[in-house]
Amino acid sequence: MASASRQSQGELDESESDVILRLDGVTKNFGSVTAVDDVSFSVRKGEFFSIVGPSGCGKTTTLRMIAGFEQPSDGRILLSSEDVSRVPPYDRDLGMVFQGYALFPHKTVGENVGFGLKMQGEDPEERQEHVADILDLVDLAGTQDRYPKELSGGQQQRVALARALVIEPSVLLLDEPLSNLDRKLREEMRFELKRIQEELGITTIYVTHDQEEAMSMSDRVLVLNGGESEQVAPPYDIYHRPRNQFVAEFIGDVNTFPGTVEAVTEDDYHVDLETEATGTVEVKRTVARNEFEVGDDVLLNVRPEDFEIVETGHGEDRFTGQVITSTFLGKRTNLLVDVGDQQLLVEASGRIEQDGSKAEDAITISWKRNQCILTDVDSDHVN
Amino acid sequence: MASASRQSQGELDESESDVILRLDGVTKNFGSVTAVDDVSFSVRKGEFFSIVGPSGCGKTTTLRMIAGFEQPSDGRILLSSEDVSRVPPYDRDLGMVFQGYALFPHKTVGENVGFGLKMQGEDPEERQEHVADILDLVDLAGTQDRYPKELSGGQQQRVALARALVIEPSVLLLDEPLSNLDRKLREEMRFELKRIQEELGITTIYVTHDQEEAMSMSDRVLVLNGGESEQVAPPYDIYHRPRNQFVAEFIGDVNTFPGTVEAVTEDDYHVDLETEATGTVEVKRTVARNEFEVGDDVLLNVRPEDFEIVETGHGEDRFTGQVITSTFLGKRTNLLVDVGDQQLLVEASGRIEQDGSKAEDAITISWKRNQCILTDVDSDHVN
Amino acid sequence: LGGNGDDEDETSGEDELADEVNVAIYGGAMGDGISETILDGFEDEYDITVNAETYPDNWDLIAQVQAGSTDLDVLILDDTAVPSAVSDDLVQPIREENVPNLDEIMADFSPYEQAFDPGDEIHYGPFQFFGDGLAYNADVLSEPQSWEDVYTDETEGSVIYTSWIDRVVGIAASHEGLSVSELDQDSDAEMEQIWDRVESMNEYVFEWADTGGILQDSFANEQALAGMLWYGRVAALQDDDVAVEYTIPEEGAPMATSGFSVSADTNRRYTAETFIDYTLDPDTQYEYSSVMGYAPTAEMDEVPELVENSPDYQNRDRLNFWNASLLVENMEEWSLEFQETIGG
Amino acid sequence: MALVLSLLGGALVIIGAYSVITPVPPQGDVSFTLEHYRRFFGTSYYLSVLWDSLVIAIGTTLLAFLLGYPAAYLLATTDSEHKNLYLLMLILPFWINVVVRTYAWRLILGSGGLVDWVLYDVTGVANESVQLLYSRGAIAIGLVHVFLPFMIIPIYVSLASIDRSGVEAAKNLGANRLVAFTEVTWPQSLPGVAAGVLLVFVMSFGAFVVPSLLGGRANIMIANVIGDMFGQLQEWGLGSAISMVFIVVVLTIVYVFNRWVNLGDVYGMGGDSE
Amino acid sequence: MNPLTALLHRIEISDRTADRLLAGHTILLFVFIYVPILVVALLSFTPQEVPTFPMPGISLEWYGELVPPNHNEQLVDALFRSVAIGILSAIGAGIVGTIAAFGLVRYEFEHRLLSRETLNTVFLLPLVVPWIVTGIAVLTLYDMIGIRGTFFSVVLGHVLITIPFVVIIVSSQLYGLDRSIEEAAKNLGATELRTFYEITLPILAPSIIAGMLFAFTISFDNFTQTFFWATTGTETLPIVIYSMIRTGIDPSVNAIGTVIVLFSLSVAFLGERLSKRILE
Ligand SMILES: Nc1ncnc2c1ncn2[C@@H]1O[C@H](COP(=O)(O)OP(=O)(O)OP(=O)(O)O)[C@@H](O)[C@H]1O
Ligand SMILES: Nc1ncnc2c1ncn2[C@@H]1O[C@H](COP(=O)(O)OP(=O)(O)OP(=O)(O)O)[C@@H](O)[C@H]1O
Ligand SMILES: [Mg+2]
Ligand SMILES: [Mg+2]
Repeated sequence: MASASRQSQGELDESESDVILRLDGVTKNFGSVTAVDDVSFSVRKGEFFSIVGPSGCGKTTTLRMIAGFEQPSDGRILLSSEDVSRVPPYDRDLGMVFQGYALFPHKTVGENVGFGLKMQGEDPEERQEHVADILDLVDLAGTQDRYPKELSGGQQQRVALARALVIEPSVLLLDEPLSNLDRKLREEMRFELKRIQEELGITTIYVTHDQEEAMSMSDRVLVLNGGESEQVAPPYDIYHRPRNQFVAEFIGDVNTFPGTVEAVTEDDYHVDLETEATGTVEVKRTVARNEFEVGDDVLLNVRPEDFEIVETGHGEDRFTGQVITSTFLGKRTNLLVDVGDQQLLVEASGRIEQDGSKAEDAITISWKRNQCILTDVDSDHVN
Repeated sequence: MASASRQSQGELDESESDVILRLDGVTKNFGSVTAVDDVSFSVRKGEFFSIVGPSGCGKTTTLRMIAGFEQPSDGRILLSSEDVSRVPPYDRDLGMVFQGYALFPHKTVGENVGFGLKMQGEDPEERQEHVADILDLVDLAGTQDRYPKELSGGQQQRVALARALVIEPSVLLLDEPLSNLDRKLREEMRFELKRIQEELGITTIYVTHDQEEAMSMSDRVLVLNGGESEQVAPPYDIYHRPRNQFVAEFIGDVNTFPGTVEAVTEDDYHVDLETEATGTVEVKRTVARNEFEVGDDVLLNVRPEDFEIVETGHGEDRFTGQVITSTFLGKRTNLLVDVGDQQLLVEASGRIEQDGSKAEDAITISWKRNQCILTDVDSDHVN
Repeated sequence: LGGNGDDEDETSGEDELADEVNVAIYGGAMGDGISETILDGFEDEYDITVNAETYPDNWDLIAQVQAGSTDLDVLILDDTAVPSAVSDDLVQPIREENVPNLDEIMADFSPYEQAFDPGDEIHYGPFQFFGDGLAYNADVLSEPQSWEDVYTDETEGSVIYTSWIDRVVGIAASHEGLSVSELDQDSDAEMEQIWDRVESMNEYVFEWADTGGILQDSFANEQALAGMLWYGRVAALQDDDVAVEYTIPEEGAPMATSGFSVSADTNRRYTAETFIDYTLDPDTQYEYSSVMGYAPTAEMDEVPELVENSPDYQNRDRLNFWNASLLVENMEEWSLEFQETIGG
Repeated sequence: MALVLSLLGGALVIIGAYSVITPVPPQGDVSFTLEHYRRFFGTSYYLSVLWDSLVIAIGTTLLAFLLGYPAAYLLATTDSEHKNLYLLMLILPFWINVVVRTYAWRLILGSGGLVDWVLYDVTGVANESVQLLYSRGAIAIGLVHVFLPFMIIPIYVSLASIDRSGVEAAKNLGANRLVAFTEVTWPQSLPGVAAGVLLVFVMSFGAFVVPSLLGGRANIMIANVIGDMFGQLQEWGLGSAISMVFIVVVLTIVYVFNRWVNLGDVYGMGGDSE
Repeated sequence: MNPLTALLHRIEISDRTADRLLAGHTILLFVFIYVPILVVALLSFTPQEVPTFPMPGISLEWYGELVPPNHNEQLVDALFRSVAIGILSAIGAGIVGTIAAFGLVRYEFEHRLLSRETLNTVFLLPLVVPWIVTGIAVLTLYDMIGIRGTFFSVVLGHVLITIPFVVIIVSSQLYGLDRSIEEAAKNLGATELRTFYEITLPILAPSIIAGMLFAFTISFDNFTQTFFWATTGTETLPIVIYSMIRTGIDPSVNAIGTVIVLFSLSVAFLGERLSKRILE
């Protein structure tokens, strides 16, 4: 059995001085449902922190506890080192962008954005200026007098953002703010959001179920699954050194080969794969996140883009197979390759169709030793 | 001025015998708004045909006219060579999956799926069998007695699909059926949908605003813009040989260089770019969809993935620049590169961070001559 | 307790007039008449503000007073309601010395003489009387002498009476020549006779109305060719050129008086009594009856022309008072019997 | 809020007490009695009035539903910009006092009235004078007129909230307009129908003015009997007992009805109706 | 397919025909609703004291009863009092009913006896209890607590009987209200109370107003209970009108009705015009 090293490289040192938010063993039960289960993490000032996970894993609940709309059943939430369990939502100094925007339908854009300032008692003239400034920032200058329903989805999203930003909150919470937008607009808004966040240096907690979105914007990512924290780490680590099979599968596609650790050298694990096509594979120890011992059952994962189509040839890192389907995606083409006892998803350049490899063709693919993921066989899978 | 060759390679020959649906100069006005403007296309039996375009471009309206929920203001719609303008929706023999599923909330899954059969007067026992079979097909066996709200989004989507499929319609219409699902589920459903479509050999018209989705599934794609048809072609052509700048930009990211046609040889166009970094570029005539003459103003477009990061060096196809931002996306990393008078979006492998190229680094990039897109400068842009 | 000190409010000011007085009256045309003559006159004469509250009928007023809602000082009542108002303590005795005009009332109607105010004390001062006589459409019918005379082929389905149980029993009894003053409590035969009569009347009746408004409307639009309506309303219809006439058949008819009583929980007893005294003043009655046409109860040398022409006034001898205690005792039973008779 | 509720609770307690004591209203010595109930249940007439009232209430509710539903449907599905005005126009006539309105009905339904005039005098469809007054039918017409908005508004609200694409889906699957309605729209409008039916039923069961003006004495309803007991007849004990029985009957019907269509729906709670 | 569905399946109605049928039905319905109103209006011009058809002429006599100096004070006073009571009761019922709706929709009831179903029934009760019963019983209570006959007690009673309408209408909209909008307000620093009147209230306004409209209508037209609750100086229009029944209602009542409906219809039309102006 593998003795997983529990040292979590994404976690911050408790004592670190610039921690602005800390969750400490936070649990939330709704009746018999445990929506969030003993989750702990810290967020640094100015950091862009994402929470990802499949639908129903507790992302929204976590965010709502931070915002103060739900009380944790157990554990503590600290904002600037202060326990906020008794602090009502309106005294927490957090900006929030809701999933459906939650704009006030009966107020104009200007009134929506100015609402927080009005609550702070700012006088109308100053407020107007502030509102104009922030609308400028989100590229919506001059829309003050329109009503939310007169704006497109993307514009509404920016109003929601402006409304949360204008009060200069210590932390900005975003709950899947882009999920209602179309792909093109979503990519634009992602960029915009990141720009504004950096411009203002504002601490941001971002909830999404889009893995790519999380990775493209965040300093660190928390992966939740069924209410439990699976991993907290920077995007690169999450993608290339996932802690377990769940994270590996959730954060991107993988081709999985079951195997057993045959030998452990100073630099490498020797993994004996159960597939016929390949025998023993040497994997760099630095690639694996956990430590394994001889005899451990492991899973070896290769991401589709880590395969390469090569000239015919043989070797332990090569597969020869039949293309079953070829899916053109523009930038790239996905090939489903039958290699005998398994089907592999292989990503090739978008021009491959013109280059030749079509369905029914036989091709040879290889992968690089240090570009694979080794996980414990007992860890969760994405269901 | 360029004389665009209007021969449309994606269009079918009128006489082709296996055309099942034909739109002939179809226009739809809502009051003063022209939602669909003189659109014509034909769909072959068994074909997977997609309609893409930005929000509000008339996709849904087109589909609704085909289904019979709206009457064209002008033009004709022919189903199996028969004008259907006087045929009510319930006699058109079309299956439809609505954007919000439009499941009957008060009926069980079994009743939802069996509804069409009931309308055809099939007796309850046979109906039950049929329903069970189709639920099997969409991987929902045994959910007959549940209510729609007791299913997850993805499952509801499959119920909607099963409901449309079970009546074995001559054509299946799908209006953004996947837009409400999360990325992971969306990809799974895409695959599923394609499998079922192929298994049943059913003619499918698919509306989406997700370009990748359209390309990955379709035999041919129609790009709509502001109610007008921009191009009808197979995915590869749409992506690599777009008819105009709008299609080029809508269907994927491009880096655009304005230029002028300097000379036309048998094989190549010589294009003089206005940027400082590069001078004249030779572009293969086969690459361009339209014909150009000497002196025409053109746009030369390069997709981010068609750049390559190379060792330092010089040449007319090379740029040296500064990485401004680097966005890790897992599979790949997007680099924004400042090359003096322009910023270029360059796609690199996902491992680039480890490989070295980080923000602030100077890099050199190049692109292949035949991997660019040449369009008329006067054509529409994506706004 | 003298009439001085801090008790000097309206309650203790036994013999002092208050600034205002609250009077319950009937609504509609009669209310208007009372208001224009009696109330306005009293206000002018005593400089007291009169607040009038209008009621559809006796029983609504009594129900409201029973339930406790009233700051009324003076209540309007028909004699048939007096016994129950007295026995339920809703009214208090009138101190005769404060209402000298009681003596002006004709003996026929005097509370001293009549059974409707049982006991030694006086609770009620009637200011008008009227019969429940027979109205008929003069275009269709010639003047009936007897109740029987209106039941012709022509009037089938065109007769109207009220559903008030005293009127139902009273008129049916009159048909049979029985006087409501002398109904025999113990005679089943009499009552049987009456209910048979109600049943046969019912064949001509299209409605037993429970409001006077419907009676009046029905005659006005000629749905009703015959039936019950009061003289005062008949006179008003005649003003509108409706061909309706009024008579007291020879068998006689029930009659009633209207008058005022002092509310049991008033704290303006003296003022209330003063008001009642004013209503009984022959001058007041003259004025009122010249507007409404209902006959005054006071003895007077000359009555207004309208009253002079009133069959009620002319045929006073044919009109009979109710044996009020008998009525009160049997009302629920009769009412049930009546409903069953007409409802079957 | 608490004041209002305790007012209602107090009222019920008082009536409940009146129904089992004598004399009523209490004076001097008060003793417990079931006499009032005995009298009510021992008199077939009262029971038959209660039954007839129930029949009239059900008929009225049915009629109001049949008239109101299509109108609610049209208002809910029309794209007219004047929708709100039309809805308001449904309510405004009800600011004329019910007595005055009901009197107007007398002039329409009575012999010599509008209907008679049209059918007998003008068109000659009827060969004798038409008298619609003084019948259960007249009561039902009057009650429908009075309570129609209470049927239409809830149904309108519930129809307006139905996603129209469901109907399109049904048509796409081969249902014609009628079938799409019965299979898709109708079941989803049931909460509104339930609310409307409940309101109209309860209010017409306890109707007072309309039966006395349009039905005539032979067709009085239970509220008129109760009214007589508290008014002319001064039989408060019996009146209270009849009221208690009436309340129990209505609540039982409401309860049974709710078991059938989930009361939560009536309040728009949606949710777990089966 | 069950027989009914099968039958319906065979009935082909074009959308046009169906729309026409519906429109026809609705027009007839409006005729049904407005015919008595028209009769009322016509009769207000009769020269007779006891109106009959055909009318012998036209007169404005009864409108004279409504305008000084010769107006029927009792009638006109009662009209204004009724409007005042109606408005106050509508406001009262609006407030109490909205709070009750909040309780019903928002509060989690754990107690078996205090379930949502029980409370739903409780709020329907004012409709179920015969009006004369509430009239008498509540009056007895008023007498006990010593507020009998006051203007306030009439309004309070009207609030009681009109609450169900507000509760039903408001709770249905409240149920559909997106709570995140309120949370957004709190997140921006608005306290519970502030959130309520800045956000929740304006959004619920249409249904509260609709409920209040019903409440006003019921209050404005209520006789049975008001008869017991009102006393000298607090009589409402229905009470004055009822008291006329005994001897016959004169057409000034029709004149009042006509004025009320014409006035409110024109307010409605104008309101619609205005709101459209503002929106455009
Ligand atoms: N108020 C509640 N009552 C009961 N269960 C709840 C409640 N809110 C959330 N849950 C449950 O808690 C779990 C987590 O819900 P949550 O909304 O946090 O998920 P999520 O990760 O935001 O999902 P999604 O991506 O679908 O938005 C789910 O199983 C959900 O059903
Ligand atoms: N019933 C209607 N009345 C008026 N205008 C309409 C109507 N339906 C659609 N339109 C207009 O027609 C245009 C096309 O609408 P359509 O719904 O077909 O767009 P779409 O391509 O499906 O957009 P989306 O991707 O947002 O669904 C839009 O401008 C829309 O506002
Ligand atoms: Mg969520
Ligand atoms: Mg659409």
